[in-house]
Amino acid sequence: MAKKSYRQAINEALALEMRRDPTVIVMGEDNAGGMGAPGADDAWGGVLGVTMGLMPEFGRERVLDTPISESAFIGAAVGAAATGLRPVAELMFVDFMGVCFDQIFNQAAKFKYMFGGNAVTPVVIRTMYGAGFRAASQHSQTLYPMFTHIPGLKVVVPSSPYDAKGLMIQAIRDDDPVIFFEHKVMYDIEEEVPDEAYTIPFGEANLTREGEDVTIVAIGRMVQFANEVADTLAKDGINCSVIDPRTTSPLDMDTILESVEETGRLVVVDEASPRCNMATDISAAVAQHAFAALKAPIRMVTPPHTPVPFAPQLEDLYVPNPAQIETAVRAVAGYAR
Amino acid sequence: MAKKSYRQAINEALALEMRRDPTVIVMGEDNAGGMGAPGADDAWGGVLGVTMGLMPEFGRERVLDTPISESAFIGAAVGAAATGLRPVAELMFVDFMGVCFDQIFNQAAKFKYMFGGNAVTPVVIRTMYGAGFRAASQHSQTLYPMFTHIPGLKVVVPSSPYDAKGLMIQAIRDDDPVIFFEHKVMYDIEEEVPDEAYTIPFGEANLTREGEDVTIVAIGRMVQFANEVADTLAKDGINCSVIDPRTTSPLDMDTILESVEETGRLVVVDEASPRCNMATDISAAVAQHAFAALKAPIRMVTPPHTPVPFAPQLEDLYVPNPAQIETAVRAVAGYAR
Amino acid sequence: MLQSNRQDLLKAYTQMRTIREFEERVHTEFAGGTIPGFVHLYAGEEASAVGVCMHLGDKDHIGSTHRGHGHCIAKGCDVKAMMKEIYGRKGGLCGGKGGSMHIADLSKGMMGANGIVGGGPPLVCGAALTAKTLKTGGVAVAFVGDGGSNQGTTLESYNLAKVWNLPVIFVIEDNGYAESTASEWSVGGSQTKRAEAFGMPGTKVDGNDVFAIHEAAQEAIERARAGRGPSLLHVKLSRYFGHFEGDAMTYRADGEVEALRRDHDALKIFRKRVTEAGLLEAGQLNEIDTDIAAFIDEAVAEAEAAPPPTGDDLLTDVYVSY
Amino acid sequence: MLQSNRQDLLKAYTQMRTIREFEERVHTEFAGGTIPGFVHLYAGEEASAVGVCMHLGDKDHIGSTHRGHGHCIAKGCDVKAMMKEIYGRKGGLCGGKGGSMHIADLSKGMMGANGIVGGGPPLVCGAALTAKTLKTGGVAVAFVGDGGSNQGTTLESYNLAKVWNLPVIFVIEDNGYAESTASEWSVGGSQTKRAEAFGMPGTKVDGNDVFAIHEAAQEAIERARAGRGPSLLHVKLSRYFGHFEGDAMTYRADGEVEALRRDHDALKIFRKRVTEAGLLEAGQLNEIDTDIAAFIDEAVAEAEAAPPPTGDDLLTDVYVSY
Ligand SMILES: Cc1ncc(C[n+]2csc(CCOP(=O)(O)OP(=O)(O)O)c2C)c(N)n1
Ligand SMILES: Cc1ncc(C[n+]2csc(CCOP(=O)(O)OP(=O)(O)O)c2C)c(N)n1
Ligand SMILES: [Mg+2]
Ligand SMILES: [Mg+2]
Repeated sequence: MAKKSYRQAINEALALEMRRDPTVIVMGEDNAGGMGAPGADDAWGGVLGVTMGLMPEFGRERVLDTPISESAFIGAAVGAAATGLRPVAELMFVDFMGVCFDQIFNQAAKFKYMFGGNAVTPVVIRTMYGAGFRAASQHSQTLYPMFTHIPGLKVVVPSSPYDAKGLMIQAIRDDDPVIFFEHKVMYDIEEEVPDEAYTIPFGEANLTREGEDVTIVAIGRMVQFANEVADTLAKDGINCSVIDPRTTSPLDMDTILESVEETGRLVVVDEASPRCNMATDISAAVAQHAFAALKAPIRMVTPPHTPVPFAPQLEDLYVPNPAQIETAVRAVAGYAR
Repeated sequence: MAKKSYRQAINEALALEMRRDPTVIVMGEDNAGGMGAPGADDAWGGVLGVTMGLMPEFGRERVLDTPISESAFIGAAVGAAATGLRPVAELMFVDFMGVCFDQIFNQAAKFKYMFGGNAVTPVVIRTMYGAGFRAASQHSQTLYPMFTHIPGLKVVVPSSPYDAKGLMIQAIRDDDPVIFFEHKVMYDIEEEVPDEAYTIPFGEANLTREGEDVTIVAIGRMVQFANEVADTLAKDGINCSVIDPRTTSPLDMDTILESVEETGRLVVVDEASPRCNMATDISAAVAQHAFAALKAPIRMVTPPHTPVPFAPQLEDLYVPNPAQIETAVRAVAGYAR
Repeated sequence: MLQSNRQDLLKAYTQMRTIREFEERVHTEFAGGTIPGFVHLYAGEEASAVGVCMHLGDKDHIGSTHRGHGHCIAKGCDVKAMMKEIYGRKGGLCGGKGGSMHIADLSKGMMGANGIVGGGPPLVCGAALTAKTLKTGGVAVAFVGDGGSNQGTTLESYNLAKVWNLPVIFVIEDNGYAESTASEWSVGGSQTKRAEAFGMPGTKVDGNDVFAIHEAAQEAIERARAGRGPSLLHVKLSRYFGHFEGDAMTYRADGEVEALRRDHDALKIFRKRVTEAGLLEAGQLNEIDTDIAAFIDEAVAEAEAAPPPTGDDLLTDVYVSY
Repeated sequence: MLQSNRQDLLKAYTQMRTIREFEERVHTEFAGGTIPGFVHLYAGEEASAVGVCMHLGDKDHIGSTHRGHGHCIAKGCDVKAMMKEIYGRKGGLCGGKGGSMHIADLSKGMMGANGIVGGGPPLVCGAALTAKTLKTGGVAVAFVGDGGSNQGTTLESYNLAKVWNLPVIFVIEDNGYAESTASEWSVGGSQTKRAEAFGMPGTKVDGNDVFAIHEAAQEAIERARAGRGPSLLHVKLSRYFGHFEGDAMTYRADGEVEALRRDHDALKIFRKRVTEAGLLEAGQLNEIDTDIAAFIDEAVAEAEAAPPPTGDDLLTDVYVSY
């Protein structure tokens, strides 16, 4: 098994599914690149190179570059999905949702329900999220809570190359609209990833660390921070379970509740803005369904309620970090009623 | 003091502020109505008549009808606010946010921060929300959690005519972007409302019932249901405090925490879809900050995770109702560890 | 040409009459309080839906607006199931979950009425992309109001359809108003110039003349089927009822609707033309009228008798699997 | 006319040279690793910002794109504070919180670079509405890329500006590419026809000729100031660097940029024209070049020496009050 980056893992998932199923198409701004230009074709492969190489293999009929018209082409992906294709459309940065959200949350998400069940909309929307790239307020947001809020959407937030590949293949084969969040800072992270196709089911959390003292739930890029903290604290005799939900909708609350039943202590780490985010979503569900087991206050580790700042020094303070997670875990571990 | 409807209260707030401050303008689709048409002028006053009568008094220069181009005119309101006006723009139904959200969440909300403090954007966006009107999936949503999620926005959800007037005047005088949620089913509710201008500060909850057994936090239209339930249960000796936060951003957590410190029991009622909503937001904050006081699981009363259905029978099942609230309150009141 | 085929003439009239009867009846029933929600009626605009959809088959798709009943009927949806849907009943086209604003039948290529002005054109580009990619030979039609022609999603779709060379036809149904706002005021420039400015042909058509619409649509659709890309029809027509049921229409001129009904009615014009030219006889048309009136009576009766959805239905149909 | 006034000629050249020097220097420094983030450079497009903004004063507003440095300089923003901003330092135009993509100074009427393609035009309509409502006599200019001309927000703004008769000028800076995609492909129809289709004049201008831009802008701005509504300029020009810093530009033809720099450079064309016509002397221009080079050296040195923002700054400036 070869080491592959998060970027490669996603690319490979796309290529495998395009080979397997002729109805799978890919579209987005510069997803091949060089359209109509005098120089090289496949010049970009997407802004950070994720779709590079697909166009040469599958042709421009199945790897479509688009004008900068997100409503039109994301909507076209939705309409194509409702009529027989399985499009994977790229919303370059999730921050751009504001110019095309209608086609996602009012159209794709609601067709099946509004039409009394008589619709299938297997569209995947790939999108980049997250801070740490010095990309400032309009290119750094972590907006999966908004998509998770919407009934009818599925939301995937892979935290590793292995998961990214398996979840992407599942997303493409899935018959519901899926929003697939890729953390822009993680593209170069590598790990062993099988060459062949495999799927990871939605709604099944991954237990990346096991411990009986504290449950840490972390999402996306925050999983690696949580793992680090768990490893550090294990040396001090504080044993953490780390749960990576992998999909925020559906959400595997069973695994989280089971763990909290054992540990009685919960820390949730979320890179999203703190209000109405996944940290509140999970914490509230635990406070409702596992209250009797709770031995300490729930602690949420999130950024502050501010836009993402540009200056590197500020951005580094903005993103939740292992030290903050460690403080929170120590606080709940040491809490006595 | 005369009885006035929620609709009249908002209309009066707009008129009073327009008289007071010549930089206040109003805009939206058919906000006057009849633009360019052969018949009556001021033909609509907005789709449910809220802005009726403003145009005859203030003229078309200050009450602007718009084409159906939400990005352009909501964005124009934002740009006008940043350059010296105090526009009150109507996004007819909040469900339409998907065609113009960028101008709200990436532009208005972030100017001040991105520009290092050197911006003031006193725009108010009025919008209708909520189910119960048989208006189906795309005209019935309760989307304030999405706006609450965004740093830089203030979010107002008045639950009565009195509050609607005072909060609207505050919204117009406020120097930050404000999203003002009007429940379409509440427009005809009446109560005593003073004729003169008054403001209700943001971030100050209203305690509509006082009781020491259970804290109910309810938002918007749900406040009246919570009050009903509190009154019913008081007869059975279960005494509830009912807290109406009035604004979800800023949120008066102090009042909520104080109450839970006393009661130890919390029910949150939210008409929004259940994931990442205000019920989770408030519940999670309580589980973090008032854990020691909690004597029972927190209970959230929300609609199911589905789009809003059309058929009246289904819609009535969809919206949280007093019976569900009562069940939740009884459950937490009777809970013993 | 529509004139050249008796079967087509009968079909065109039958469909127009069905739409008219359906809408007049929904208007009456709504006033009686038996129909819930926002209902936007298509009466007065029949020739557009029918003139265009007569060229379409099941492999072709249409995307409609909030004013969708006429497009639905013209695209061959089950009229009785439509009525049930508008009443919010079991057996409705969408099981009562969608209602008038979301009435749809993908199996007939009807992608739905849409509660979002401008919601349809991007979706229609998608249906056209499917047709192009899978080489089905299909085309896709986006119906758009004059008000909807100012929505960014619509304008972007013009460009996308052009740039991707999609088999799309945009049909701007300009009934003069968006709610209470006159299109004369709200539409800068002109619809056909807009089409041309994005690189596609734009043609203005009299929306009360089903023959003219049929002909213009034929050209646009043939062009699309031949792989020659999108085009736009600007159809001038009128609505007879309010923006939605309940609208008092004070913004319209006194007698405006009466005059339209008297002098510019698409069904009357059709009738006059075909009978005067000896293509059909008045008796035949009267018979159709009678049959359809009875059929719509039945549809209403069945809708009123149908049970509402139940609690179980609330939670189904959100996902294929979850 | 620009030619008729020596002061204006000197100002035009100084501004173009300042932008060029600024951008060339940011390019170099970025390559050296001292500048963080996404940086989009305006080198090659100077004549557009300068030719337009020379007509504007503090009561006039502009809305920029992600490629905003040139507009900023032309609108009179503090160049040293700009450099600090791009470095993310205290004393930056936005305190280091915005960076290159959000550089702004509302007190100068510069409404911001914008990270959202198409984000600016609606905002600019708003500034024009303020000018109209408060009768300030101001106008507002929206700079838009060729790629941005396909965004629905831009197209809606054309119509809104027309319908509300706003004093807006849309300047389409068509540099041939949106990222790696050719405008030849992505733009259906034509920019000027689009303007006309929405009911406003559209004029195509050579973007390497500051005289031509100045003249065309003057007409559009005078028109707007006179209350005669919006218009559009389609400015054809080129960018010398990649889409953003780090772009290898493989999509461009071999030697494309070299040829542009050699034969179509706005600064060279200006220099040739004014010296040949005896309007200015080469020595004067050389002196300006030298002064500006030194000034930009200073700006870089000061930016590098400026401290970064601190933890306290993270939480400020979210609200006026909360
Ligand atoms: C995005 C959006 N904005 C506004 C509305 C409210 N609305 C519904 S129909 C309508 C008028 C549409 O006018 P037009 O497109 O001319 O269609 P018509 O009603 O005349 O058939 C408006 C403003 C909406 N549903 N969606
Ligand atoms: C809504 C949105 N979509 C996509 C992008 C990513 N993006 C940034 S610049 C750009 C190309 C813009 O091209 P053009 O408008 O021609 O401006 P230029 O870069 O050539 O100056 C793209 C696609 C974005 N920032 N915002
Ligand atoms: Mg209309
Ligand atoms: Mg460009």
